[in-house]
Amino acid sequence: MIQFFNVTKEYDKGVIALEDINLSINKGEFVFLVGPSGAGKSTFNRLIIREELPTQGQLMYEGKSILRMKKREVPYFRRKIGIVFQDFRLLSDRTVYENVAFALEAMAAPVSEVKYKVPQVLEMVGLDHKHDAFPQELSGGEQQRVAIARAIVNNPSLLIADEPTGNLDPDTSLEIMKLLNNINKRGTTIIMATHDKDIVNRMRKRVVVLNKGKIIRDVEKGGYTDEDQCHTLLF
Amino acid sequence: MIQFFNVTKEYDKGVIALEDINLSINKGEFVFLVGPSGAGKSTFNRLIIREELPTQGQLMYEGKSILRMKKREVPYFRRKIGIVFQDFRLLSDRTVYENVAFALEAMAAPVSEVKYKVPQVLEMVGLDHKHDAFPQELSGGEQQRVAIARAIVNNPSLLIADEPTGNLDPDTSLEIMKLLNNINKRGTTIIMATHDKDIVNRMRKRVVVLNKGKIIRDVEKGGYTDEDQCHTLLF
Amino acid sequence: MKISAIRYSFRDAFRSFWRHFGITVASITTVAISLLILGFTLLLVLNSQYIAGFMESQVEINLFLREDISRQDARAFENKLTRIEGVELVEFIPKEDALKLMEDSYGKDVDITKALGGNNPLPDTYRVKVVDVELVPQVAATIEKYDEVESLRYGQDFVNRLINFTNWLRNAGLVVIVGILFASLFLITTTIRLTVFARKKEISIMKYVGATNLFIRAPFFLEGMMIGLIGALISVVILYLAYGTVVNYALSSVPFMPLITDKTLLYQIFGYLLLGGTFLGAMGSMIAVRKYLNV
Amino acid sequence: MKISAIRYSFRDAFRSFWRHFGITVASITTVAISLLILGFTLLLVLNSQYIAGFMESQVEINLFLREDISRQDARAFENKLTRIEGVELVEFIPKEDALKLMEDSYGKDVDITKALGGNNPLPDTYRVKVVDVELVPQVAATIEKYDEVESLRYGQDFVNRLINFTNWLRNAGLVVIVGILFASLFLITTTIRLTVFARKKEISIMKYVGATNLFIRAPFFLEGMMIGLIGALISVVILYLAYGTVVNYALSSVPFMPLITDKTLLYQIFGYLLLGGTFLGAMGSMIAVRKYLNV
Ligand SMILES: Nc1ncnc2c1ncn2[C@@H]1O[C@H](COP(=O)(O)OP(=O)(O)OP(=O)(O)O)[C@@H](O)[C@H]1O
Ligand SMILES: Nc1ncnc2c1ncn2[C@@H]1O[C@H](COP(=O)(O)OP(=O)(O)OP(=O)(O)O)[C@@H](O)[C@H]1O
Ligand SMILES: [Mg+2]
Ligand SMILES: [Mg+2]
Repeated sequence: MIQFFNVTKEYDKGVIALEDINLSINKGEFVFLVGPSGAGKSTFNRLIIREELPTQGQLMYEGKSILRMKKREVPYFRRKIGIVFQDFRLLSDRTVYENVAFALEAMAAPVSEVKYKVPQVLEMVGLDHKHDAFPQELSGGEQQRVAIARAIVNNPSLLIADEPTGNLDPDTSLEIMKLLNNINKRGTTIIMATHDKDIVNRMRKRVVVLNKGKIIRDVEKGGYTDEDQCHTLLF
Repeated sequence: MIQFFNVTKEYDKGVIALEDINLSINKGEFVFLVGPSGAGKSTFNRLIIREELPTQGQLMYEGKSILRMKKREVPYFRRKIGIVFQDFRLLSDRTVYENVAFALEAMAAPVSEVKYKVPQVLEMVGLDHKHDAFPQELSGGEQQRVAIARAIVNNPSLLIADEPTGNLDPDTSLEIMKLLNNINKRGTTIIMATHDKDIVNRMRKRVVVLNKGKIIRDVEKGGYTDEDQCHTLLF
Repeated sequence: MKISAIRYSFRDAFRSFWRHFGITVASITTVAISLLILGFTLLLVLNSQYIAGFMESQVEINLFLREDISRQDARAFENKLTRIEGVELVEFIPKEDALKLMEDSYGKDVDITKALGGNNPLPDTYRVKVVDVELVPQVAATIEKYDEVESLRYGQDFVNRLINFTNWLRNAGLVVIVGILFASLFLITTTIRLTVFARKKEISIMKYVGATNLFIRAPFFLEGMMIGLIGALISVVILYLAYGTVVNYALSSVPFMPLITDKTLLYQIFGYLLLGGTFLGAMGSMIAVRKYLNV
Repeated sequence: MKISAIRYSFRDAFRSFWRHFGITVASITTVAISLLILGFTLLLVLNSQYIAGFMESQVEINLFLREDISRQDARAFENKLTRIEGVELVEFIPKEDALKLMEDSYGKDVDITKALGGNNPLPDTYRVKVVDVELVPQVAATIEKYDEVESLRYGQDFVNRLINFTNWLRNAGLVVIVGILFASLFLITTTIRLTVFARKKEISIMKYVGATNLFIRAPFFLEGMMIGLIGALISVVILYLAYGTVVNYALSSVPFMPLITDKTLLYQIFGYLLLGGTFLGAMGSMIAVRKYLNV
């Protein structure tokens, strides 16, 4: 589904965030992206959704080049992808309900679908009682869950989640991981950047480890570190 | 140092974020504030720095009422407190260096002190190479560390850290916790809201557990949950 | 665009209109003030040119007939005069009336008629009005060639001055209007740009979530239109009331002052202001949004 | 404030001036345009009142002496006239000159002198100028009582109209200036408010980090001052060049038009504009910031 060919991303001030990345992600996979702070995880995600363009290399989505995509095709492309941004990016002048509904409205979904689906996903993330609140009136974890709800509401074929449990307590994190796992089972490809050792070790999915912009490890059913690799299901 | 007397905080739309909180934190303590998403941890912190006023009850800092503080005293009061906000709150039009320097400049520190201290704390959090970057040019974890640097640069007597490791990988988190521990040892009281089970269990400090606005547990040398209480130093 | 998207656009435009109410009020007021200044300048310039035109229309050629022309011939001469190209109106003043007029100008106590002992040294006179003041010298030259004419006088100096002045006024008016037009254009679009600027993060988020440019712009377009239209309406209402007051006051205290009271022209100006305001509001916010769409 | 804080304020004002360059340019231009409109209106109103004053100063009383007054007594009468309160200038026109003037007005070909056979029915005349047009009727009444006076004339109608018109012009000018003053005040402060609005998050963050209100406001004050001053400077320079051009053009093509060329007055206006712009910029941003300080 996604292929990176010798992708390098250098930001303005000569910061090399990703260097010569080669990687292929298949349809239906669940990939954990881990690595220290500043390793390039978010940059990796940004390249896929065309928030940034790579300095070098080629990037394919379902066999088509993301780089050579026409500008007016980008929105339609992004609609197939659900994105949980590390900094949430909620619309501050809209309520929780409106934020989630927006993802559907933007793709011209009929009103009936909006009315049916939005409360449903809000319940999934445990926020049905907050639908009239504005983002500034939510706790950090609540905002994060709104971002998750918005990303999954339109049944994307790819879900990119950048640190989606960073502001959640372990129990809620577990709920969210169950949710993502279900979505994955229904066929959605998931790329999740995370620092949560427990989650990675518990889920036993493909783990891609980035460090200073390079892939230093890429294992199926992996753990957060090499040692975690050995024990199976500590918990 | 800090006393909560029957403190209740109700937000605009009838949301009760904290209910009848009674708590005392002594000088030099290290307190973990844990609890599920939306439990009231950030609200607890906001009340201390007078970002919000409680609906009921009394709040004391070093024997003086925070509520009856005059408006023009608030900035001087806040200078004694270092704050790591859950949403970072960096100044987007200033570089990393300028953001950290601002905390010192605001208290009219001499230029020589600014020039000496800012690089020092930036090195402590591992960001000496990023001092000319703007917040938008940083990764999530890097932004978080800038927020930490700004909070500790003026040697506050109280440090409030709201989820300061949510965007950091375990290794960097550990570094930061060592740093906070050192600061605590030098006499700074620390209140840290966190979801990081490992950290709480490893540090064995006082743990206050909030749930739905109420304190449901308050133990010295505690663990993240009741069970964690029993085992000592799992790792 | 699908029906649901159009419905969304309207809903969203209204929502943002009310949710950013402070900003909405600020931009509406800016639009109103800018258009008020523009409309006011337009009316001022148009009126001053109307007055200039009036002054020009007052210019007349005084034409003195030879003494030996009989009263009959004198009256017959009128036909010749009216046939000259550019002549608009011709008025005959017999020498008796001319003497009377002169005497009046010295006050009732100076009795020139008596002093003259029944003699009247003044000639029969024609007052000739010309359609366009610029034609006066030319018409005068034509008239002077007629045998019946002893001499004529039209205040060459004054006419030249007047032509200079009114031409100057027309040019200055044009420059002023163009200047104010651009100024109000800039003020309106800048304000709208600044209000959009405050929402630039929101715009980029929408784009990341998969909204098309059209979908994002449509509500801004509608909101800009509403702001422009309401601002323009306010300016038109104020202008209408103010102009009415000014004209009434002027006509009562300075009744001789020629002012435009032609409603059609006023309504035309108001129409342009409404159209311009709406257009600028809509376009201004559309263009401002574009800057933040490129993500 | 400590020295370090003052130094910080200046550094920060400049930093923000350059870092939000788009916004800085937009607000400077708005200030410049608003003050340009204000200055332009001021000059327009002042000039139109100057012209009105000039027209008023042209009013004169024509005073005809009794026929039996000797030339010597006539000349002696001048002293009495000049002593009347309100009289500014007195000019004697002997009856011969009066006849000559009248004759000239009929063109060189009408020989009234000959027709009169050496007789002159016209009286000796005084032209009296009055310091203030409003005093004309009163002065005329005083003069009329003198024995030497046969009759007088000052175009009662015209003077009344003129007084009405110039009064109207003065009132209208005042209303316009006050209106434009408020409009430019609003435009400038709104723009500055909107630019501060875009930084409201930054302001609250500063407050949370322990900055005093004064410390946060000082750079905004300085930056607003810079924006106001630069905008005002631009408007003054444009105004200076434009007014010079207009006056030159007017004086060359409409040389008789009385226009203000008094540099002192111009410089005074420019001074006010500079002061006003700087003040509005500084105050506008100070006040705008205050709204977001209360955290
Ligand atoms: N817009 C930008 N301009 C310049 N440098 C940038 C920009 N965005 C990111 N960087 C740099 O690129 C590197 C990789 O950043 P990225 O956000 O991809 O890291 P990350 O793996 O997501 O880190 P974290 O876990 O802290 O979120 C970092 O060093 C960061 O400072
Ligand atoms: N400004 C506000 N207006 C209304 N309700 C608010 C506001 N801020 C917070 N709340 C509500 O108060 C409750 C407590 O919020 P708080 O931010 O204190 O939670 P928290 O413990 O910090 O959660 P998290 O771990 O997710 O950050 C939540 O239900 C939240 O929705
Ligand atoms: Mg990241
Ligand atoms: Mg919180």
